[in-house]
Amino acid sequence: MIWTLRTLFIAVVCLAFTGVLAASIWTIADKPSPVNLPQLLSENLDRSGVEHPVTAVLLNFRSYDTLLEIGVLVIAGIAGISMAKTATLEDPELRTSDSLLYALQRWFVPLMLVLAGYLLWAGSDRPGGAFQAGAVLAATGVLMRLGGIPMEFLRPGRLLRLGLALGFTVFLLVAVASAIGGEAFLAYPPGITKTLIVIIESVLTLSIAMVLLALFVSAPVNDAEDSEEGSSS
Amino acid sequence: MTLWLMAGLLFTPLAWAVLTLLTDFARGRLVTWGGILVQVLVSLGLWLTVARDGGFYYGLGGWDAPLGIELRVDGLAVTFVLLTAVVASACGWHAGIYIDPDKPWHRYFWPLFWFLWSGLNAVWLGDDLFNLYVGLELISLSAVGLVALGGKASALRASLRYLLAALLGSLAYLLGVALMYGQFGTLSIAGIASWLTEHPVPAGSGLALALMIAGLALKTALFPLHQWLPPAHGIAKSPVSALLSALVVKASFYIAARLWLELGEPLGNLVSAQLVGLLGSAAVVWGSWLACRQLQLKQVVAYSSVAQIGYLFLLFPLTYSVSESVSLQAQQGITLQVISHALAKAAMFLAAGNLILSVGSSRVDALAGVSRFLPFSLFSFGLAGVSLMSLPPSGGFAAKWLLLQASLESGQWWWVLVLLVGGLLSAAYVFRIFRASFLESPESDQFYHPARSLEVIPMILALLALGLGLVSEQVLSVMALPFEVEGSP
Amino acid sequence: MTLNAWLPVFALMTSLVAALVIFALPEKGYRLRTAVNLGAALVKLGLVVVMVWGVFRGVDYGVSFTMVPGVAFALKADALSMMFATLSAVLWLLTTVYAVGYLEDSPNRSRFFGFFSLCVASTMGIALAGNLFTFFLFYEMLTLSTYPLVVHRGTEKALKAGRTYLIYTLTGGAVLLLAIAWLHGVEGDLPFREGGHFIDADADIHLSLILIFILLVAGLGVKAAVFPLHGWLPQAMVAPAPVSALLHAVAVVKAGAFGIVRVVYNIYGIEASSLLGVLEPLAWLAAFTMLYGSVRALSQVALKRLLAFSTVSQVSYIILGVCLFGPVGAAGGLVHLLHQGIMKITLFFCAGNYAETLGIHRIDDMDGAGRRMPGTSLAFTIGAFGMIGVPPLAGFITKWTLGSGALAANMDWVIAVLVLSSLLNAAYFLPIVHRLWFREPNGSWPRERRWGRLETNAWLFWPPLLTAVMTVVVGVLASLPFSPLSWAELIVLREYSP
Amino acid sequence: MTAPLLYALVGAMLCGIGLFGLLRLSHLLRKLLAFNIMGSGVFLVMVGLPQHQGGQDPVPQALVLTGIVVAIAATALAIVLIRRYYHLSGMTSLEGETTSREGGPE
Amino acid sequence: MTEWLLDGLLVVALLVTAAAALLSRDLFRAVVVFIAFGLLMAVAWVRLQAPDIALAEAAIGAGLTGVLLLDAVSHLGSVSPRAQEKGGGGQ
Repeated sequence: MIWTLRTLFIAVVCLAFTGVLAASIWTIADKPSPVNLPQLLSENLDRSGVEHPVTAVLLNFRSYDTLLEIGVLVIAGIAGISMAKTATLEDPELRTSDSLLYALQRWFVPLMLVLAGYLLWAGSDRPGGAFQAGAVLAATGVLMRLGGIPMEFLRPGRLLRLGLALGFTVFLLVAVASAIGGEAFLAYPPGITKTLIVIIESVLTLSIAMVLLALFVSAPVNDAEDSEEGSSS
Repeated sequence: MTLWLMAGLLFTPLAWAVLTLLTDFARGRLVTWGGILVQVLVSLGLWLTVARDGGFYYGLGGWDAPLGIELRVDGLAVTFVLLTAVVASACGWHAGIYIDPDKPWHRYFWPLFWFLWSGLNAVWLGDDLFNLYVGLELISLSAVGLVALGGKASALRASLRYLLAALLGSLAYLLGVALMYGQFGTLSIAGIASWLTEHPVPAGSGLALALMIAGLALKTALFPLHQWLPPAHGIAKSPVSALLSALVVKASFYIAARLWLELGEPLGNLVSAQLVGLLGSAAVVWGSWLACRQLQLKQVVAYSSVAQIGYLFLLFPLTYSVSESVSLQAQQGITLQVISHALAKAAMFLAAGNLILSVGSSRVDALAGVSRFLPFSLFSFGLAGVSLMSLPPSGGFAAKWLLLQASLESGQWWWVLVLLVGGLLSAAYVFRIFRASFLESPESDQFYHPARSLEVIPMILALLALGLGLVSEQVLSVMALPFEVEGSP
Repeated sequence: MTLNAWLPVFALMTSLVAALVIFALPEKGYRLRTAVNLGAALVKLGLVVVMVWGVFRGVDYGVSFTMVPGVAFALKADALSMMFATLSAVLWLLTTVYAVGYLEDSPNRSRFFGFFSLCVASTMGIALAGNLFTFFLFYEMLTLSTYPLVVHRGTEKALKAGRTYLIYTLTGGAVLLLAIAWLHGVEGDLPFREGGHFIDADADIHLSLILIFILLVAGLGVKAAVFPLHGWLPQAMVAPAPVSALLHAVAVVKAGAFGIVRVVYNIYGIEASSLLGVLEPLAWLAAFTMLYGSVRALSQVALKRLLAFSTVSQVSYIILGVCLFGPVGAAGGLVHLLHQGIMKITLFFCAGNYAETLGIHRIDDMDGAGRRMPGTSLAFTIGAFGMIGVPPLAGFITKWTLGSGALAANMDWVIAVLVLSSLLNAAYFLPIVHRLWFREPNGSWPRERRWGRLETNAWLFWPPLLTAVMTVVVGVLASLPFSPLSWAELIVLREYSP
Repeated sequence: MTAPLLYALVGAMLCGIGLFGLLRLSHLLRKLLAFNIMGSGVFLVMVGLPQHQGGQDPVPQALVLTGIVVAIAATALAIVLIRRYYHLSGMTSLEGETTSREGGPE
Repeated sequence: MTEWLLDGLLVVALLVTAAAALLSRDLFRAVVVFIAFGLLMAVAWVRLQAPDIALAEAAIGAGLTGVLLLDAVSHLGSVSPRAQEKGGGGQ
């Protein structure tokens, strides 16, 4: 009896919450917002060195958000590796000798790599960018992993950790380089903004793919255990 | 010069996070101590420049609000940056010695430590709603990572409970940000505040602020939403729980306080302000009551955090529709309370860690006779306790004095009762620990003496917490500085 | 900052620095620790004497800096503070000598002496406080530094006594903080000023002033062991003898009484408080405590608990003196601050000697102790007679001045209370003196120890004799310029005509 | 009643459903699903509301992109912790046998 | 007119898949329905003229989150070694 009562109570609470939220959205939607940000954005778009507005916002106007967000991603990667069991990648149970998957792989992997490259390049003037390209690259890695192709660089070691932090480091170095040059942190020198952004995007793609793939590969958990503080270790 | 300091402040923790990721724990420790030195110097330099010529806005990437992200570097923010530098360096120093270097997964301790520090700096200085969200996420995930690092099942359970609470809180905050952006079109707090001063308050905007403050209250473990804090802070390793209790919990409160101070007047109402104050008082009483009943030493200190957080939320009723002087007094009181609690709580957790290390068990009644064997750590535990009980001459006392004045002047005398009863209750659980350790028990004599420097760190923090009471005038003088440039919309 | 401004700070710092040094000393550093202790005590005594001489000549010592926005941390040496400072400096020196002998072989003495000098630092701070805020600061530090001393032995009983002590003092502290905050809210930061502030207080805040006064007296009354709030004092007797001697007979208890004196004289002002009509009930409360303390002392079996209840009643003499409107009565109350300190510390020293040398704790196994320990028993007798008020000892001077003050303020019932209380004192002290000298020792002493030639350890022998001699000297030479009585009259003179 | 406002309202409903799932379900993976659904709801509100008045607004779109990446980072961390918690204690929900009663011994 | 129909259908589909993902009894089915929800969300983003988010949602939201969840479900399905030692535990 208590069980259903509790569910009912939670349901009522959530319903009320949704109702209030919808009502508030409804009232907010009536009045126009005072600051017209998109119009302000289009004026400054040409100074951002990139044509596509979303990439401009992501990598130039609000680049600090992206920097911290990549940091968040690296933290998830670190946590994943720290609990990883895979000493070696030669896990037999992952190796599939299924010929259909093998054939599929031979077709799909190059296609997905091209798609990732396109997405990365298109980022500057059409929808696309580092995150989407990174995700597609990671998907390719997952496919290859399922196919049993050993990927040496995913073994928890210095190389993997370097790979995880590569994108983040390059972004950070570019950010601080301009600060040393006297402008604000994360400001791009006027002339070469576009090239810098492309470099950052490509390195970011690699790192994002590496992090997402490491999370998938390191999934099986190790038995390591640290004695709780104070208990007689 | 300030540009260099700002760049250094933002760059160093992230750079050191990457550097320590590439090395193991032992070498990482050396790298970290170098980084700590740089970070403390930069924070001090920034504090001095702001003390000299007032706060300023710092547009990141050269763009100003509302398009780009602006950092608001005023007296309050810089004081908290300096506080973080002090407490984090103490915890880092203590962790370097306390944590066993040859366990393989401890190699990931330092990167998480530095990411946590950069997240804290991002939150203290942030003035952009979404940027604060990303900063909060950075802090929460690294804190959960630190709690779960190498822990047993109970540590995992605590970190999961912490993660779920933190994520729910962040989502509620993000929903509030979405509504705010939908309504005001800008993400800069200063922009929204200046717009609200000229225009009538639009309907339907109260919910956004309420959602944000509710989300942040969940992340600060205010009374009804506090279940996740004691297991997480109690089970983590001592330097980690010191960091969590002293700084991480304050970050989300800092954002809620800043939101309330800027947008509370137009968007908030009296009932919600008094309700939050009431929840804070309930937290003080409930946290202290539970702290007296815990059997584990670190659980007592963790529940004491729940209680002390209750005081912080007295800021809401004391700054809503009150005179300018009362509001300033309340703000100063809460700032002192945050600083003295951060220092005292960090000292207490580190000292508790030393006591547990030497007694060999984390139970309170196992502390018998430790006053004879390890007086130094117990003395720093006591000094920190003095500040927690807000007895003179500690910083806690100065904070309580200002809050007493503010509540008397604003006629809300019931907060006076909360403050006084809270002080007595905190005395109850601090002296409970003393009672246990002063008890002479003949049979317990096999103690293990922790390293000398492990004991010095909590003493330094406790003395800072005590000394804060004497220099609170200078510390607070930085806060009330005029603003150099008017906040852009 | 002239030297004058820094003298009070130096006086305060001597024992603070001594405390920190002693904490750092290893347990075995016996000789060094005693040297630091005695050195600090002598330095402090020297500083206090210089300041007494300066205050007598009218120099004002004072330093203040804003600690919390809106409130200043102020130290000020005036006549009243010098009286309490001299008392605590002199008696601290003697008690240190006594404690070194008393704690011959007990464990963790570094911790004991560290907190011991912290206590004296806070007592000195209370004496030199320039405003209520600083007074409260040291008042709470006194609580914190006395707790470890009360629970020093670490036994279950000591910890229980410590708990009661804390409950009383911390609650009192909270009430006092409320009163000070409220007063600060109403009137702003009030330094201690001769003649007080509220002579011309307008009518509408009269009610809040009376309420604040009640809260202040309640907060301070806990430490002054006034009737309903005295429960902690008898239980705190479980502490080692030097602790109960210096702290519970002199420092802690006097801090409360001194606080009430400060509030009545330097915050409210004597005229304003009598105008507000708060002095009358306070006098009744003090009188009742005097009688209650003596009656409870009658039925006590343990020697130290008897002395504790006698302290409860004696402190109320001071409060009664303060409530007598008129210079003579006030002088009587103030001088008792010193007299009671000297007499009570003698009695506690002797009690400690009996316990340490012969293992006596109960009154009825004190028979014939006079023959075994003549020196200590002589000191005990002088102290007891002083308490009863036998001329020419110190106690008599106080009671005589109080009586004449009561006559001047035509509060005749006070004389009756004084006489009755003296009779009660005689009722519980004389049987003890009788047992000491005129009874045969029944069998062997519970736990006898020998220290060669002297009846007890040299460190333990001389202090009580010294204080006994002081009791006599103070009583006989009461009219000399620097005697406690004339100093009290100097204070009252400055008080009544600021 | 333009399309973006409709999606904003759907977002609000998704938040309600997500909240219900988060509070009601005890299995940790299901809580994670509920968290992701609620996240999508919030993102819908974030983009739908501003685009109701003006046309396409790239700023909230960039924010949502960042939000999605943060969401997957949090989800990945949660999954790693859940697997390790299951691996160590064999339990898949926090209400396991050692429920930490309020104040009771751990 | 047809646009309204498409949006309406999409909205209903979104709500149904969300509810189904949470309330279905079997965990594996819940994750599969959740992946479908992710794809529908991608379509919703296209309707909101946000192609970047549509791509990201499809690749990251449905793709990688789905893969991680599926892997976790298969892992949680098998009885964990720790549970075997205790003799109890597991699904």
